[in-house]
Amino acid sequence: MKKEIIISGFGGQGVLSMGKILAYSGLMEDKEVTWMPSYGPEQRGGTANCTVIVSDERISSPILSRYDIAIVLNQPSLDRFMPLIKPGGILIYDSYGILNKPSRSDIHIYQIDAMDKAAELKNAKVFNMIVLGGLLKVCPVVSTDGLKKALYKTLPERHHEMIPLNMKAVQVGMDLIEEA
Amino acid sequence: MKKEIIISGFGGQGVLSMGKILAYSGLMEDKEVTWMPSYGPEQRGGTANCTVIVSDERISSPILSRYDIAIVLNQPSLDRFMPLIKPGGILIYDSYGILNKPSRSDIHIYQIDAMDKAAELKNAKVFNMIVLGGLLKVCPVVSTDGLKKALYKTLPERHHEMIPLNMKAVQVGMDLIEEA
Amino acid sequence: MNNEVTLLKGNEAIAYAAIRCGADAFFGYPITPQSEIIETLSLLKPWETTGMVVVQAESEVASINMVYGGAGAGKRVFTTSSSPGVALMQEGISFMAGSEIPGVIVNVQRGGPGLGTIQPSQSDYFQATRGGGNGDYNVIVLAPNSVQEMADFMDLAFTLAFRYRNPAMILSDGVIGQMMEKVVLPEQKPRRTEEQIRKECPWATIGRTKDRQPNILTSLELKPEIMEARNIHLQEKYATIREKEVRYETINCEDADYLIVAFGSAARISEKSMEIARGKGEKVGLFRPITLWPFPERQLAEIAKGKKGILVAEINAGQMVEDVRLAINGAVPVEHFGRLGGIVPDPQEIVEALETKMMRK
Amino acid sequence: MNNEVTLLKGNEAIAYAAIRCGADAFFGYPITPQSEIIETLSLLKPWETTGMVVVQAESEVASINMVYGGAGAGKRVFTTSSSPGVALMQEGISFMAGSEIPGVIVNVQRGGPGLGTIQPSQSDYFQATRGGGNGDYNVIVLAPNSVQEMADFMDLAFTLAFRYRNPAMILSDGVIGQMMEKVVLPEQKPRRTEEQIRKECPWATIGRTKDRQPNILTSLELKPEIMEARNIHLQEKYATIREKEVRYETINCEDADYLIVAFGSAARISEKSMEIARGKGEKVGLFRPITLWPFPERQLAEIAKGKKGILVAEINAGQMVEDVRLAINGAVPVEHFGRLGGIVPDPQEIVEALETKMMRK
Amino acid sequence: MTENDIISPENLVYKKPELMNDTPMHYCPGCSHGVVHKLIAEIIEEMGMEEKTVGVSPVGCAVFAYRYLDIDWQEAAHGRAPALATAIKRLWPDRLVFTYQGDGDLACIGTAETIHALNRGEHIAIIFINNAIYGMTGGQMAPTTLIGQKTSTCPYGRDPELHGYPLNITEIASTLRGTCYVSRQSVDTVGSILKAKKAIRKAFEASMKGLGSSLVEIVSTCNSGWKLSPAEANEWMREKMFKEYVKGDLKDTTNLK
Amino acid sequence: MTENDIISPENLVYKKPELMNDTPMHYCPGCSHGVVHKLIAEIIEEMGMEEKTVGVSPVGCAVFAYRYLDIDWQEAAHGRAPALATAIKRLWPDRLVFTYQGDGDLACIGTAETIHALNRGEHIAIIFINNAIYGMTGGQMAPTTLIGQKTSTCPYGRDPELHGYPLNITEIASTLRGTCYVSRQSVDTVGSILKAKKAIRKAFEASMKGLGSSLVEIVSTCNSGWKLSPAEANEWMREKMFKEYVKGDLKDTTNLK
Amino acid sequence: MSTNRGAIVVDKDRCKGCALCVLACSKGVISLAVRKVNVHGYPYVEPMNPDNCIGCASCAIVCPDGCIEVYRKIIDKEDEQ
Amino acid sequence: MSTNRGAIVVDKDRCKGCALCVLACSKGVISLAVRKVNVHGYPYVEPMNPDNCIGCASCAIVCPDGCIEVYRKIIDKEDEQ
Ligand SMILES: Cc1ncc(C[n+]2csc(CCOP(=O)(O)OP(=O)(O)O)c2C)c(N)n1
Ligand SMILES: Cc1ncc(C[n+]2csc(CCOP(=O)(O)OP(=O)(O)O)c2C)c(N)n1
Ligand code: SF4
Ligand code: SF4
Ligand code: SF4
Ligand code: SF4
Ligand code: SF4
Ligand code: SF4
Ligand SMILES: [Mg+2]
Ligand SMILES: [Mg+2]
Repeated sequence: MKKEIIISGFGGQGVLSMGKILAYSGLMEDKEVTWMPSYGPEQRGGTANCTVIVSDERISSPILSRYDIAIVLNQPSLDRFMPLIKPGGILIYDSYGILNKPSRSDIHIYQIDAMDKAAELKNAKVFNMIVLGGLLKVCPVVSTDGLKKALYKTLPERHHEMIPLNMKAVQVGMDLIEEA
Repeated sequence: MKKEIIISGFGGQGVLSMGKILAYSGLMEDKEVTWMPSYGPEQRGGTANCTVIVSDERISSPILSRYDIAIVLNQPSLDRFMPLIKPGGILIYDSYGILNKPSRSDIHIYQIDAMDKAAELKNAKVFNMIVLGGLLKVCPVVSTDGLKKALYKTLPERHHEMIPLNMKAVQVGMDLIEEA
Repeated sequence: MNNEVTLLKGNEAIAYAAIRCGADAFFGYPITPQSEIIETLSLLKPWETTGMVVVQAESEVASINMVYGGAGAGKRVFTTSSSPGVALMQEGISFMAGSEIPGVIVNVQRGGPGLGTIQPSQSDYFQATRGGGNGDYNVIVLAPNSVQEMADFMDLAFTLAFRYRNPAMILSDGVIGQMMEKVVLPEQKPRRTEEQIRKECPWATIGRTKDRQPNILTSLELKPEIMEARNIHLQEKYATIREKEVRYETINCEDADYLIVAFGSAARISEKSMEIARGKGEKVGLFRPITLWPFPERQLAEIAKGKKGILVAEINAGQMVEDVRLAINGAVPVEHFGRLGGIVPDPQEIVEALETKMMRK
Repeated sequence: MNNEVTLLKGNEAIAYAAIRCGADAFFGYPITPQSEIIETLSLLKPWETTGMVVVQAESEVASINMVYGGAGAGKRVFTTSSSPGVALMQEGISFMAGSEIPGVIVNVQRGGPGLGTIQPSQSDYFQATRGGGNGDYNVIVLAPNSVQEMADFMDLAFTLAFRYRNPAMILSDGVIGQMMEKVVLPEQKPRRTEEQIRKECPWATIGRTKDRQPNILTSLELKPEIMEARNIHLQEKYATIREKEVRYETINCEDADYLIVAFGSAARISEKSMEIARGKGEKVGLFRPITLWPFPERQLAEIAKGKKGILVAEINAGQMVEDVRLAINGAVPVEHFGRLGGIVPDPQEIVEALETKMMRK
Repeated sequence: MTENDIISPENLVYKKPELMNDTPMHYCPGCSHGVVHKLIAEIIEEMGMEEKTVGVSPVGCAVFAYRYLDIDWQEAAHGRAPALATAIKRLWPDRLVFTYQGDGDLACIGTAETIHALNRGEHIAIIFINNAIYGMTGGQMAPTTLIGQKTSTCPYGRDPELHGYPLNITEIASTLRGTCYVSRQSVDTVGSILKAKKAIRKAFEASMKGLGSSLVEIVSTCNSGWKLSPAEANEWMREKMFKEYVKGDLKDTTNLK
Repeated sequence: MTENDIISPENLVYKKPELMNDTPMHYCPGCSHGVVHKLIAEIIEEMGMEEKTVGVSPVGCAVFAYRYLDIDWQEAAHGRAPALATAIKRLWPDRLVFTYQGDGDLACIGTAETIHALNRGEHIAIIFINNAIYGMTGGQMAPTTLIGQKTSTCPYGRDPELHGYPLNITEIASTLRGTCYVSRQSVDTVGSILKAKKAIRKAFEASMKGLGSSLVEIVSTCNSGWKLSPAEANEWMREKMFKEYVKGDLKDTTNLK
Repeated sequence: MSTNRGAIVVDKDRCKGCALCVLACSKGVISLAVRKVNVHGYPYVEPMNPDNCIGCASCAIVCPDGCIEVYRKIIDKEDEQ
Repeated sequence: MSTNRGAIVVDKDRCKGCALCVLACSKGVISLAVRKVNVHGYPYVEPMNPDNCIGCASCAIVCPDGCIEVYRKIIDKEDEQ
C-alpha cells in the first residue's frame, strides 16, 4: 500500500505538524514515510502545505504532481490541489475556509467542519487531531494505535497527559466527517 | 633583427629600469619590444631580472628560455643565466658582484666595471647608463639616438637637464667595456 | 545512545549525525533552507554532552575560516550554508585546499543566481565540482539523496576529508534538507582524544612538541619550483582520490536502453520517472553519481556502452551534463533536462523529456 | 588626447584605457600582481580631468558590491583584482548576473590555490567560465594576450557588459599584467551624460521619474514560476551571446596537422612554439579563444576536423581542455600541457609536449 | 453631523504617503518595519526628492522594501548595502542615497562595509532597524540580541560566555570621524515616531549637504521572532531594549535643526 | 681584559630567544616586525608555553612569521586570522592562541572578524602591527594612513574627502565588552620595547586566564613603504603617528600586573 | 466654543489586525472586528465607536501598514447640539 | 669600586645594516662596516669601538633581526687599571 497525501492551508493552521504526526504514525507502524513541506517566510501568512507519503515499500520521489488524498483547509489550497487528485482519490475539506465548494465527480469528497468543532470544544489545539481523525476514518493510512504511539514519541513527556484528549479528538473527527 | 636580452642583478641595482629604457629606445625606433620583469616583494633584497626583446617583427612569446644577450650584475644572476645564452651569444658582467668569473667558450664575454666607474664618478645614478652604453657598444640593439629619445620621452621634464650627463655615461660605458 | 530509528528533516539529521559521529565543532551562519542545522545544534547543546563546540559566526566568510582554523588544529569541524553563503566561502575553500585542511562544508542548495530564491535547486554543481575559488584544486563532493544519506555522509565526509587532508562537501538541496524521512542514526562515537589526534594528524597545529618540527599550515609559497611541486602533490592526491573514492549507484541499468543520470533529489525524482517509464514498457535505468567529484566517469562510460541515449536530469540549466559528456566522449547521445528558479520537476516531466528528447526524436 | 603610442605595462594599460574609454569609476583593493592598476589611476587622478571616481575599497567583497551599485546606476564601473581577491567576489558576481548588472571585473591571475603565489597562472579559468558563485549564470570572459588587448578589451568589456546587461570579465594574468609592450591608446572618449545614460540604460536606478515605474535591481524572487521565467530569460540571453559574441584567432590552422589551443599569455608562448615546430617541418597551427565564455566551440570543432591531434597548452592543471573536449566530442585526440605553481612554460617545453604527447606516441 | 460629512477630501489630515504604494506589505502584523517605511516615504516627499532618490534594501525582512516605496531601488547582497550606496552616491552626488538595513545585515555580516563607509564619510544615510534578532530567517540570534534573550540559535538565552556580548554598533559609529549625525530612536508611540522622523530627515538632509555620513538606529520590535503579540513586543522593547540601547542623539555635528 | 674574556657563556646577558630560529627574516632592514617577533618569542619562552602555542599569521609582510618562530602556525586568509584563532582556541582551550596582523589585514578587510572575535570575548590575543600602510604589496594606503601621508594609492597625500579618515580600531576595541585588555605601544626605543613586551605578556596571560580578548597595537614603522631610512622612519613615527595613535593602555580589566 | 470631530477610514484588506491602533487611540474608537478575516486571512479592525473620534491621527501614525485615513473637522459645539 | 665591561657579537650574515643599533648605543661602540656587504648583499655593522661597551644590551634589544649577542662582566675598577 502507498498513499500520497497533500495537506494544505494557512500557515498558522498547523498543516505542517498535522503532516508530521501522520508521517510519524507511519514510522511507528514500520512503514516508509516522507514528509515534504513548503517552506520559507511562512510566519507571515500565506499558504503552507506538506506532502506526506506513507508506503509499505521504498519511496522514490518525495515530490509529486498527483495525489491520492488532499486535505485542504482554505480556498487557495482547494483551487490548487483539487485538480491534482488522482481519479478515485480523496478530497477532504473544512468548510470554514471554503467559499466555492469542490466539484469533481471522479473522486471521493468529504467535508469535515473541524474549525467549528474545535471552537465549540473551546480547544483550538485539537483542530489538527480532528482532521486527522476524519482522514483515518475515510482512509486508514495508519491505525489509531500508530497515531497514539506517534504522539507518545513526539510530544515531550510533560505533555503526555494531553494525549487522551487528543485521541478523543481523533474520535470526534471520525464521527464528524461526512461525504459531501 | 630580433634580440632577446636578459638583465639580472640585485633588486636595488635598477635592472628593471635599465630594461625599461632599452625597451623604450626600441619603441622610439619603431621596433617591436617587450619587457617582462620578475616581480614580487623585491624591495626586500633578492635578485630581480627582466627580459627585453627588441625586434623588427611581431614578437610572439615574451617568455624565453634562451637568450641572445645576458647582462648579469651579481653572482646568482651569472650562475642562473650564463647557461641559457645561445651559442654565439653575448654575456656582459660587472666584476663588482662577481666572485667566479664566467667560463663559456661558445659565447662572447664582456666585462664592464660600471659599479666602480660610477663610484669613481661619484654618481651612482649613472650606473645604469654606463652598463647600457657597454651593451650598445658590443651589440647596437638600438641606436644611442633612440636611447636619447627614450630618455626625453620617459623622464619628467624637470629632469631633462640630466640627459646630457646620462648620454655621457653611455659614452663612458662604450669606452669601458672590454672583452673578458 | 544507540542506533536510533527516528523521523527527521535532512537538516536535523545533519545536526544529529554530526554530534554522534564525534564532530568537534560547528561554525556557521543562518540561511534558509538550512538554518535548522544550527538551530537543532543549539537546542541539543552538545557542548554539555560530547563537548562539541557550536558557534554562530558573524558571516560565512568567518565560518569557513573558523573551519580552517579548527580543522587545521586536527579537529572534526564543519560548517553549513546555502548557495550564496557558499559563494562567500570560495576564497576560504581554496585556501583549505591549498593548505590541505580537512574541513567539511554542507551546502543545502537553493536557486540562484545571487540571492535567487529559497526554493531547492542543484545549480551549485559547478561551484562545488569545479572549485569556485581560485587555482587548481578539487573538493570531494558527496551528494545525498535521502535523509539517511544526510546522516551517513556526515561521518563519511569527515573520514574522507581526514584520509586525504582535503576539504569535503556535502552537496544537498532544499528538498533533502527540508524533507522528513525515516533515519537510523549512528551510535554515539566518542570525540577523539588528544593522543588520537596527535597520531592521526601529525600535521595538526596544536603546539609544537620538542620531538618535531613546527607544523605550519599555509597555502603560500613564493618559490615557483616548490610551489609547482606542491601543486603536483595536490594533483597526484586528486588522482588517487579519483582512483579510489568514486561512489555511485545504479538501478536497472543492465537491460536498459536509456539511462537517466541524476544526483541528489533529482535522482529520487528520476527513480520514480524510471518506474513510470518501465510501467510503459520502456527500458530505462538510473545512474546516480554519489561522489560528484570524483565523478564516476569510467564507470558511467562502461555502463553507457551500447545504450541508445542518456538523459541527464538536474534541477539546473545543465551542469553535471558536462561531466557526463566528458565521460561519454561522444559515444552515446546525451541530452539534458532541467527546471530552474526553485521549481522542482515532478517525475512525469522527466518521463516526458525522455520521450521527446530521446525516444521519439 | 589622441591615439597615443607608448610603452606600458598591461596593468598600466588597463588604467589608461579605462580613463580614455570614459569609465565612470574604479573600485578596488590592492593585490599583487595588479596593484599598478589602482596605483596608476591614483597617480593620474582622473577625478580632476574626466571626473572618473577612484575609490580604494575596504576589501574585494566591498569592491564588487560597489561595482554592483555603480553599474546598477547606469555607470561604466569596474574593479580589478587577482585570484584570491576574485574568489572573494563570487557572491557579488553571482548577484550581478542575477540582477543583470553590467559591471566589469579584471582578474590578473596568479597561482593558487589559496594565497598561492604571486607569479602568473591561468588557473582561474573555471572560476571565470563556470561561475564560481552560486546558480546558473555566465560571465562574458575576454582573455587578452598582449598589452594592446589589455587596453582594447577595456572598452570592449564595457560595451558587451552594457549590450547584454551582464557582468564581463577580463581574464588576464601576471605575465600580461606585468609585461611592457607597445600600445596604442584609444582617443579620450567623453563620459556619458545623464541624458545618454537615461537613454542607454532605462533600467538604471538613478531616481524614478514620473514617466516610468520604479527601477528595481534585485536578484531575488520567491515565486518559483516568476523566478524560473527570469532564469530562462538569462539562459536565452546567454544563448544569444553564445551566438553573437564568440571571438577567437587562428594562426596557420588551415594546413595544420596539429593544433595548439591556448589563450592569453599561454597563447603568446604557444605562438613561438608553433614557430619552432614549423621550423622543424611540423605543420602546427594555433587556435586562440579570445572569448573564453562564450567558448568558440562550433568554430573550433569546425577547424579541428581532420586534424591529427590537439594540444591544449595552459598555465594550469587542465581547465580549458574540458571545453575543448566538449567542443570536439571525441572527434580528434585532445591532450593537455600545463605548468603549475607560478611557473610559466617556455616555448620549447610546449614543442616537446607536442612531440611526446601527440606526434610520437 | 454624520461620518460622511467628515470624510471628505478637504478634511483629510492623515493618510499613508503617496510614495508608498498599495502593494500589501509582507511584514508580520505589527512589525516596526512598516512604520519606518512610511516615515521615509513622507520625508522624501517633503524634501521633494521623489525623482532623485535611490534606496538600497538589505537582505533581511526589509529585502522587499523595494516593492512598497515607489522610488528606484537596488537590492544589496547581505551586509553590503553601504558599499552599493557608496558607489551610487559617488557617481550621482546630487541624488539622495540611503540604505535600510537590519541588525544582522548591518552589525554582523556587514560590519566592515558599515564601518568603512561611515568612516570614509560617504554622503549617505544609513537607516538601521535593530530588532535584536534575525527576523527574515526565522528568529536567530543577532549581534544585538540581549543577554538572556532567547532565540532559535540561543534557545536557552544568550550567554556571553558562549555567544559574546550585545554589540553597540551605533556607539562605534558615533566615534568615527566620517559621521556627522548618529542617532537612536524608536517608533512605538506617536511621540517617538515623530522624533524618529526628525532624525531620519536630518540624516537625509546632512547627506544632501555633504556633511558626512549619518546613521539612524531605530530600536524595533520583531514580534514574530520574539514570539510576542505586537503590543507585548512594544512593552518588552521599552523595558529591555531601551536599557541596552539608550535613545537619543549620539553625535550631531550638522548644525541642522 | 680582552673581549674574549668577556665573550663567554656565563657572561651572556642578551641573545635572540631560542624560539626564534636562524632563518634570515625577509623583512626590510630596520622593520619593526622583527622586534615584535623577538618579544613574542621571549614571552612564550618565559611563560613556558613553547609546546602549547599556536600562532596565526596574516596576509601582509608578516605572512612568513611562521618561518621564524619555532612554534605551530596557521597562515590565515587576508583579514581572517581572528576567525581561525577563535576556532583553535575554542577547540584547544589550554593552548595559547594569538594572531599577528597588520593594519590592512586587521583594520580593513578583516574589520568584521576583528570586531566580532573581540566582542565575543574569545580568549585570544591579537597583536596588531600598525604601520599606517600596506607594506607587503608595495606601499598602498591603509585605513590607518595619516591625513596628508603619501602612499602609492594616495600619491598626493591622504585626503579625507577622497579617502576618509584614519581609523582608530584600537579605540573601538576598547569599547567592546568582550575585551579585557587593549593597549597601544611602540618598539622604537629600549624603553618602549620593554613596555611593549609587558603589554603583550599581559595580553597572553589574560587569554590563558580566560579573562576575555586582548588587543595590543604596536605603532610601527615601514621604512620601505614610507621611503625613509630606518632612523628617519622612527623619527617620523614619533612625530606624526603618536599624535594620531596615542600610546598607553586604553582598557585594562584584567587585574594582572 | 469649537471642537474637533474626526473620522477614520480603515482599509480592511490592508489591515493585519495587529491592534496597535487600538492601543494608540485614547478615545476607544477602534476594535478588532469579531471573528472576521479579510481576503488575506487576517483579522482586521473597525471604528466601533466612531463618534468618539477626534481625528488626532494617532492610530494612523502608529499603523505599520498605513491602513488608516484620518479626517477632521472643526465644528462649533453649539452647532452640534 | 666596580664597573661593567661589555662585549657584543654581531652575526654579520644576519645583519641588514639598518643601523638602529648604532643609534641605540650611547657609547658609540657600533658602526657600519665600510663598503662591505654580506652574503645576502646587505651592509652590516661591526663593533668599531669595542672597549667602550658596557654590555647594556640596548643595541641588541632594538635590533629587529636579533643579530647581536651581548656579554657583560662586572669588574673591579682597580683590577682593570
Ligand atoms: C550571504 C548570506 N548569508 C545569509 C543569508 C540569510 N539571511 C537572510 S536575512 C538574514 C538576517 C536578517 O536579519 P536582520 O538583518 O536583522 O534583518 P531582519 O530580518 O531582522 O529585519 C540572513 C542571515 C543570506 N541571504 N545571504
Ligand atoms: C583577499 C586578498 N586581498 C588582497 C591581498 C593582497 N595583500 C597582501 S598583503 C596586503 C596588505 C598588507 O598590509 P598590512 O596588513 O598593513 O601588513 P603590512 O604588510 O603592512 O605589515 C594586501 C592587500 C591578498 N593577499 N588577499
Ligand atoms: S519576522 Fe520580525 S522583522 Fe520580520 S516582518 Fe515579522 S515581525 Fe517584522
Ligand atoms: S615593506 Fe615595510 S612592513 Fe614590510 S618588511 Fe619592509 S619595512 Fe617592514
Ligand atoms: S484619529 Fe484619534 S481618536 Fe480617531 S480613531 Fe484615530 S486615534 Fe482614535
Ligand atoms: S494598526 Fe493598522 S494594521 Fe494594525 S490593526 Fe490597526 S489598522 Fe490594522
Ligand atoms: S651593549 Fe650597550 S654599550 Fe655595548 S654596544 Fe650594545 S648598546 Fe653599546
Ligand atoms: S640593528 Fe641589527 S640588523 Fe640593524 S644594523 Fe644593527 S645588528 Fe644589523
Ligand atoms: Mg533584525
Ligand atoms: Mg601595514
